[in-house]
Amino acid sequence: MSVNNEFQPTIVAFCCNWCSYAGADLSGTNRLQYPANVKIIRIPCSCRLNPMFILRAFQRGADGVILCGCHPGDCHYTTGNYYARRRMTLLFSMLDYLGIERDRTRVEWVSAAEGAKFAATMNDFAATIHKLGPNRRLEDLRCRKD
Amino acid sequence: MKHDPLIPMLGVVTAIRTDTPDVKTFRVTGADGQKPFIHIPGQCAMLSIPGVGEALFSITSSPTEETYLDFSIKKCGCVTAWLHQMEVGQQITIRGPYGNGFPVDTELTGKDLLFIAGGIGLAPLHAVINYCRHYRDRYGKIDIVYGSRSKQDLVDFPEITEQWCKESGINVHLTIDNPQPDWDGHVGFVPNYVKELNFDTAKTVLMCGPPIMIKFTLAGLMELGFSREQIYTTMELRMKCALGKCGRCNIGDKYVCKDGPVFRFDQLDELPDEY
Amino acid sequence: MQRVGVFVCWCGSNIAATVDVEKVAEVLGQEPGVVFSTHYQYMCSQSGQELIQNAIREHSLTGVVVCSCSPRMHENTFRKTCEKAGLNPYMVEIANIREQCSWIHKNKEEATQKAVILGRAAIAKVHLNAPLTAGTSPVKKRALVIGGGIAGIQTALDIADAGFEVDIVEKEPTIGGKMTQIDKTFPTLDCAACILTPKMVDAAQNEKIKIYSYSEVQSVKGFVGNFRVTIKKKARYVDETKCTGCGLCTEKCPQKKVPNAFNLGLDQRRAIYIPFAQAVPKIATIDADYCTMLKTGKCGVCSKVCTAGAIDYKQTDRFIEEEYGAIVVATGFNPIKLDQYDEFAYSQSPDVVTSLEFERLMNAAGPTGGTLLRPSDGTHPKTIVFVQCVGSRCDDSKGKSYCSKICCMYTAKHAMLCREKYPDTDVYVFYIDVRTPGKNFDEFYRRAVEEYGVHYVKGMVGKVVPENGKLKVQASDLLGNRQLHIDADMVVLAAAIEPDKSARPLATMLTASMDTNDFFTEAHPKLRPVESPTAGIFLSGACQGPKDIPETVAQASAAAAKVIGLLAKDSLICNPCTAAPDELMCNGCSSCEKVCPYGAITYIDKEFRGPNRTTLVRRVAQVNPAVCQGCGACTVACPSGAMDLKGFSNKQIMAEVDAICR
Amino acid sequence: MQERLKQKALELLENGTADRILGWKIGEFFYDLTPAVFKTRQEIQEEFVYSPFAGANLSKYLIAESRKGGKVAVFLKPCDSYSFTQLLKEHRIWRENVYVVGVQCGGMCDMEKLRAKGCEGVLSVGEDGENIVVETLYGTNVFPRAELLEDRCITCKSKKVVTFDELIGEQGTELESDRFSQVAQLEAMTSQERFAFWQKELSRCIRCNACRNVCPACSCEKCVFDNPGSGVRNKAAADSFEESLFHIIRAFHVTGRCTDCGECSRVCPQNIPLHLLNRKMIKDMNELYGTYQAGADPDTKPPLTDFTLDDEEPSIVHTRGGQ
Amino acid sequence: MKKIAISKLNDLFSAISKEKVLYIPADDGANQARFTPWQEGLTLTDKLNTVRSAKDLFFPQVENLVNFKNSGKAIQIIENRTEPQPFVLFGVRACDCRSFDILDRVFLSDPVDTFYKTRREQGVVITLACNRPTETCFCGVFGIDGADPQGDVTCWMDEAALYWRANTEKGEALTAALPMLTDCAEEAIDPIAAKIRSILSKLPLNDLDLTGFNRDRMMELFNSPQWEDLSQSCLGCGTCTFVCPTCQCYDVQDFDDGQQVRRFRCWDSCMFSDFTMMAHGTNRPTQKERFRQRFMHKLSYFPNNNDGIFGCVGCGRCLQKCPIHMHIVKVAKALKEDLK
Repeated sequence: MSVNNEFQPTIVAFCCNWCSYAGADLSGTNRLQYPANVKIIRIPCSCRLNPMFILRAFQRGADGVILCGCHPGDCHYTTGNYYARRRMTLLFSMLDYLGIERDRTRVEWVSAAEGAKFAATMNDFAATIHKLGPNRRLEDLRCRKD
Repeated sequence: MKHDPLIPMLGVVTAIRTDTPDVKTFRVTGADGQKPFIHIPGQCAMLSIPGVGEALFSITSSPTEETYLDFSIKKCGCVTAWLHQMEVGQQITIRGPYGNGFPVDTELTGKDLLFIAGGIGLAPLHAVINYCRHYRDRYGKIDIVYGSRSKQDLVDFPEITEQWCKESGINVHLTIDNPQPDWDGHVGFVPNYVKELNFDTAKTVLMCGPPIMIKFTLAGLMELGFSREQIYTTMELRMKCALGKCGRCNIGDKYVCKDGPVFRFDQLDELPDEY
Repeated sequence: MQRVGVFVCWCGSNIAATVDVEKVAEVLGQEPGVVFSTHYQYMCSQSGQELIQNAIREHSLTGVVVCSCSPRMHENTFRKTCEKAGLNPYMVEIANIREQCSWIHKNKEEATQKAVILGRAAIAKVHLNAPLTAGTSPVKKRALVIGGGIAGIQTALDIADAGFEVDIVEKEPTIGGKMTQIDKTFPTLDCAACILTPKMVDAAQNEKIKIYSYSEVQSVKGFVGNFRVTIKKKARYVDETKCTGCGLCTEKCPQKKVPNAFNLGLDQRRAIYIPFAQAVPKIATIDADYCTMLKTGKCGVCSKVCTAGAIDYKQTDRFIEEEYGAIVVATGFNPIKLDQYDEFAYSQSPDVVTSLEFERLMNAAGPTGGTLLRPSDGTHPKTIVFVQCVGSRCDDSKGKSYCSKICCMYTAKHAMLCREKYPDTDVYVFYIDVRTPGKNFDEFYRRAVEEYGVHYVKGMVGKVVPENGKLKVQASDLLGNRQLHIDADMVVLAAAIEPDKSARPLATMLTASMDTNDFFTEAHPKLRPVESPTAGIFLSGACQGPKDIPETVAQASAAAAKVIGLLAKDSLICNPCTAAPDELMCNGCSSCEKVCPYGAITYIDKEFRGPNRTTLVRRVAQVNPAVCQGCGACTVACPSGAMDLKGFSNKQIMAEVDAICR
Repeated sequence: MQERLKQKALELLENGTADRILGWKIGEFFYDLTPAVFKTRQEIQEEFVYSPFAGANLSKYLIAESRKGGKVAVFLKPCDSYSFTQLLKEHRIWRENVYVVGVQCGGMCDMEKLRAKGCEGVLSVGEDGENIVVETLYGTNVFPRAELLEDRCITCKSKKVVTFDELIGEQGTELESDRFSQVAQLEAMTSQERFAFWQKELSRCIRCNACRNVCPACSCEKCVFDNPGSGVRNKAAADSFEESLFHIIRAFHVTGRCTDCGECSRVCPQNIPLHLLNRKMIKDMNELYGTYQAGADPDTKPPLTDFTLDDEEPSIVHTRGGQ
Repeated sequence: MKKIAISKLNDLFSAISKEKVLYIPADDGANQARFTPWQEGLTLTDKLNTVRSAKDLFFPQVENLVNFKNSGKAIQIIENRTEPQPFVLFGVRACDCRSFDILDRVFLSDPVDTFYKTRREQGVVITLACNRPTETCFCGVFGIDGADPQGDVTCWMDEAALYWRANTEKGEALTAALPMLTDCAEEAIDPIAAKIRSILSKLPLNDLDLTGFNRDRMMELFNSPQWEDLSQSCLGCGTCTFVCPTCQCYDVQDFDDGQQVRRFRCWDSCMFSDFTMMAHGTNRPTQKERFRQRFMHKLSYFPNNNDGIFGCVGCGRCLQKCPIHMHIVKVAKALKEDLK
């Protein structure tokens, strides 16, 4: 929570090493701003993202989780993001089915060249989460900080 | 608000001694610098690092040490691994003492004692040995057979050689599994060594070590003519509460944490073989 | 739990201006397991690295966290630094507090707070790091060049020169590529064929070079040093070993109505053909789409006239499997299709041509024998309008957003050549900007304007309407601020260039990444411009981005140098961050195997000790660490969590999550 | 039917086809059957039962049974045979050590439904045409059989035995069932309603692990939730989050492997409709990636280990289902 | 003896819950009953018993023991236990009531479990005679009388009235605060009890005979060859344990929420494969040993240490809920064969 007690969401962004993490670097290189609430975790490929990590993030107090990977077809490992796409589609569908807000999770394909897209995506996602408010439906009360 | 036995007190690690490549001895006092509690040799205590876990360890030091408890701990799981990388001054939590301990003030008094230990199995016996040394006149002759894989794996080697070996009325028999250059003592496994030493049967035996050692040493002692009523050992099983409630450490209808960990072999014979 | 050292880099003011590095070092120093924490101006400098090394020794560090720039920048640097101080290089984690913190945030308090959190995540991760040792894999000392244009040829020649075997796969019947279609080259105006054909012959005659013409790459397996490539030799219905290239068949073939692709359909050829006189290899090819024999079984003229008996109607596609240590992509470019540019009447009038078609119309070996004639009526054009940036620098979806780079110069060349050969023609060039950054380029352009009197008009052509044999060109003159109406005889469109269509499926096979325009991505835009991020894949020529010939050749040689550097090694160090199963938990269910893109996972039946002194045999997964590239797809497919990825383990990532959300 | 199965079991034992039989064993009452391995003629004659209460899916036992020496014969109902085939596909069962006798099933009865009708002190049941006659301590009750069927049987997906060495009775066919209607109902709710629904259901979870331990797809050597090394071990439903986590991850792990046998919901002591989670995944996969039935054949790739270039993006979640 | 008209039950509940939290067995909407805090409108279930036993109220599935805060080398112990508020548990059946005796022997023996103890002190148990015992009931085998349960207060119900008898001081105190209870004759309950006893006498499991399950036969029972077959179908789930009113095994775990470490206690089951897992293995490696442990504990170990009182109260929950119906009656009957 920030000083003025305004809701400051915690956002975890999983970025694949080859495209999106580089895209994030590029948005840094280009000094494109996005909220400091977004913290990036580097994974080798979007297909490394275990649904467990997403749930873990929500448990520990994340308000939104976003996965960024190479555009379909551009995966450094050829097919990783295709698997990730199916996994995330089904996972998100299940979370939705359980009544978790759809907007708390997102997948966005960001290439190494798309620094601007990365920043724009993060700005948009952060705004969405901000609007949604704190994650209350999939939180572990023991980890609540306020 | 009553203090629950599951809730530990604070302890501080005041000294750490590296005994062998995988055994360290930790000296623990209460947060106030005093000994956390009084114990009987052979009793145990629950040490814990919050967030890592809680585990039961034999108290290595004799109750006659007035300000601290010692724990010789072998690195084998996640709690012990954490303990091993601690530094002096680290706080831990401690609760105890647990278990029955050795009957040092009843059945053992006046007896000739034979201690047989293998590896880290010396830890619980260490407390008894030093207790007996402190009250030397209460006990008869003391023999100690202690073996380990190598010289480096003998826990507390300096104290053994410099104090125990030099004390009259105490015979220390050390052995290691395989020959090595800087070792001129006995080489061989503990069970065989015990047989070789051919002890007279008028002794009470206190034994602790790996299961395989216990099994063969016991057989050896039987051969020498010892009876199972003469032999004590101490057990280790999965424990969570150490209060006889959580339901883990029972062997038949006995709880190791409450009715044990010290058992005579004739007592164990009446229990299922599930340890 | 490690003994962790934390090193916070100022990066001059890059980090220190927005992140309170001192505070970050102080706060991180309180984290569990951190025994040393400091900050320094430039951690990557010699003295910065020494600082780290000394700390490793003095504090017996078992883990190092560097809070600095992106790991993509200096992770390797710091790994090496630590390795020199006796620490396993994989016990280093980087917290990216520059690109992902100081550079994107303005509020110092906020940025500092974030830097601390990123540092915490790195510390949490490093506690769970395990020392990793890289294995090695052998290098197959043979290279594959995909594409036999000038880029591919140059790369192959350079690699062969260094003594390594190299194969060229070219999808057309001949190597040579686009350059064979070009008449003259800028800015020297020397003949393209004169400089290209000797190189083609060199390639054909070089013992180290093997050319697979009329062939395509079918599949690529393996990894750097050990690629297994299947090459499809398309059926050309001519036995390559027998054909002498005499050309008799190409004269006798009764099927004459085949659009001549080499001349971009401006004239016609036979169903059996040799693309052009200097083709390499000079072997005839039957165009199966048009050959009467192949389509109806009735004809066989070529077979009858062939004295070498080389015609083989029964030929089928053949597949050849070869092993390579390195692969060079040189798939080149194509002008975009202009079907959607109705405003320029490209589809309506044959006199509206692309620059490459114009090139053929000017070429002595072209459909008009080098005389510039209108395709519609064969008359000599008096007024020619050149339109630049057709589909380049475009905002809309039908064009390309990028600059095709070569158009300014070749248009100047075309205009100049027109004026030189036919001084009576009026030549207009409509441009947005004229870009001439190259050696002697601007001089060349100025000569076109000043010496040859080419009318350069800044502005775009709005519309071309064919009317009574003329092309009515409406255009704006931005400098003169007026509308121009020109009755032209010919309009030449400088079509944007795009990567060859074969590039995208090829990239998928190679697991090489591409940008949104289908140009191959380089490993680093500045520092590694001729390598793909995928190890062992190199880029040559316009497949990486628009280039003129000198640039292409330069890059081709650069790629060759990189390949030579790779092939010169006997073995390669593997990435140690590979997947590995915990056999005790593996179910042997094959889920992981199904998602592995590299076929790195196999199964064995293995005996395990069961409870109560029993043994049991279980099917368990095995990962070949030399083949595994560490993507982690298997780790998520594994339901029991038996498969984990070294360096990015489940616990490590979860520790990072925990630290960030704390 | 029971007699035919018994005779078959005896025959297989006697002609040496199998040296033991996996079937259902009689209990204290008519309904508390236990899966058991029968080794002797006497055991089979006295204790073997096949009745509308033989709901337990025997296929999971074969993971261990098929690894023991000798050959085991097993009776598989249609839905059990899907689980069996799926386990074969995952190389968990040693096929050569198993002799499969497929048996038709007319739907299994649910004791809970009987109790819900106020039947306490049930002593015996008898069949009277389509009716079930129940003798209790408090009198006799008669119910139409259909009212006592387990929910999973009401929406039976298939009467086809997919893998067998021998079949008792007719081979059945795949059925048109509206097994996804409940899922669709949930999907049509608002997000808040769905959340309330699942919170109410899952909050009853006591983490007994019955759903997991009975599930043929949950046959991991060691479950991630039991493995201290996995980083997510938990055995207590200490926070409502952990119940959700357990059930989400479990549903995800069996996605594409769950044959919809319904055992999870049958065994749940808290009557949580766990199959609705798995069915949601099956429904999604069918709709997004083409119809796929786990265990229907030994070869087809499960959707999660496959892909097409133009799969839907995860954002499709926004356009499916209710608000 | 007191009584109150059934129609006034709501008033009674309302009065009790003014002072203390009142739990009554109520339907939970999933075709089962559970102890639920009473509030206006909540009615008693028709079900014989709750799925989760009454032990939940004294020994909850999860409870926080203590918190810690680690910082550097220092640890702070934060005792933050909340003392339970006084509560009343209404509608406990005879079997569950006996289970408190069994749990007391574990938790109140030295060293006393203070968490359990304070709950016991704060809780008033009102039992209810079983009007409609079911086929899975076998409490009689353990000498429990479903027609006359114990507890602080015993209640009987017929169509017209609830009869109320305070048995203990706690019960008396509660009774004193409930003026709507009117006096009635002791004999009022006799017809109800007689009716119940006549049904109890007809229960099918009355033939369960546990004679011979004593200390002398422990080794014999332990080494019975039948364990292999009995345990074969056991799934190793914790259903029987978690619905059992006497199972009390627990685990102590730490949860690091990022700020503090919470040490909590939660139910555990000896049926779980990792129950006795240590760094270097487990002494009960297969389901056979774990299965044996559970039933040996109930039928032999516990009575050995507790004056022959079995660790089972015959509530029949495991009979109804075991996924594969391998329950204590089957086990006991099979073992009995060995003892013959």
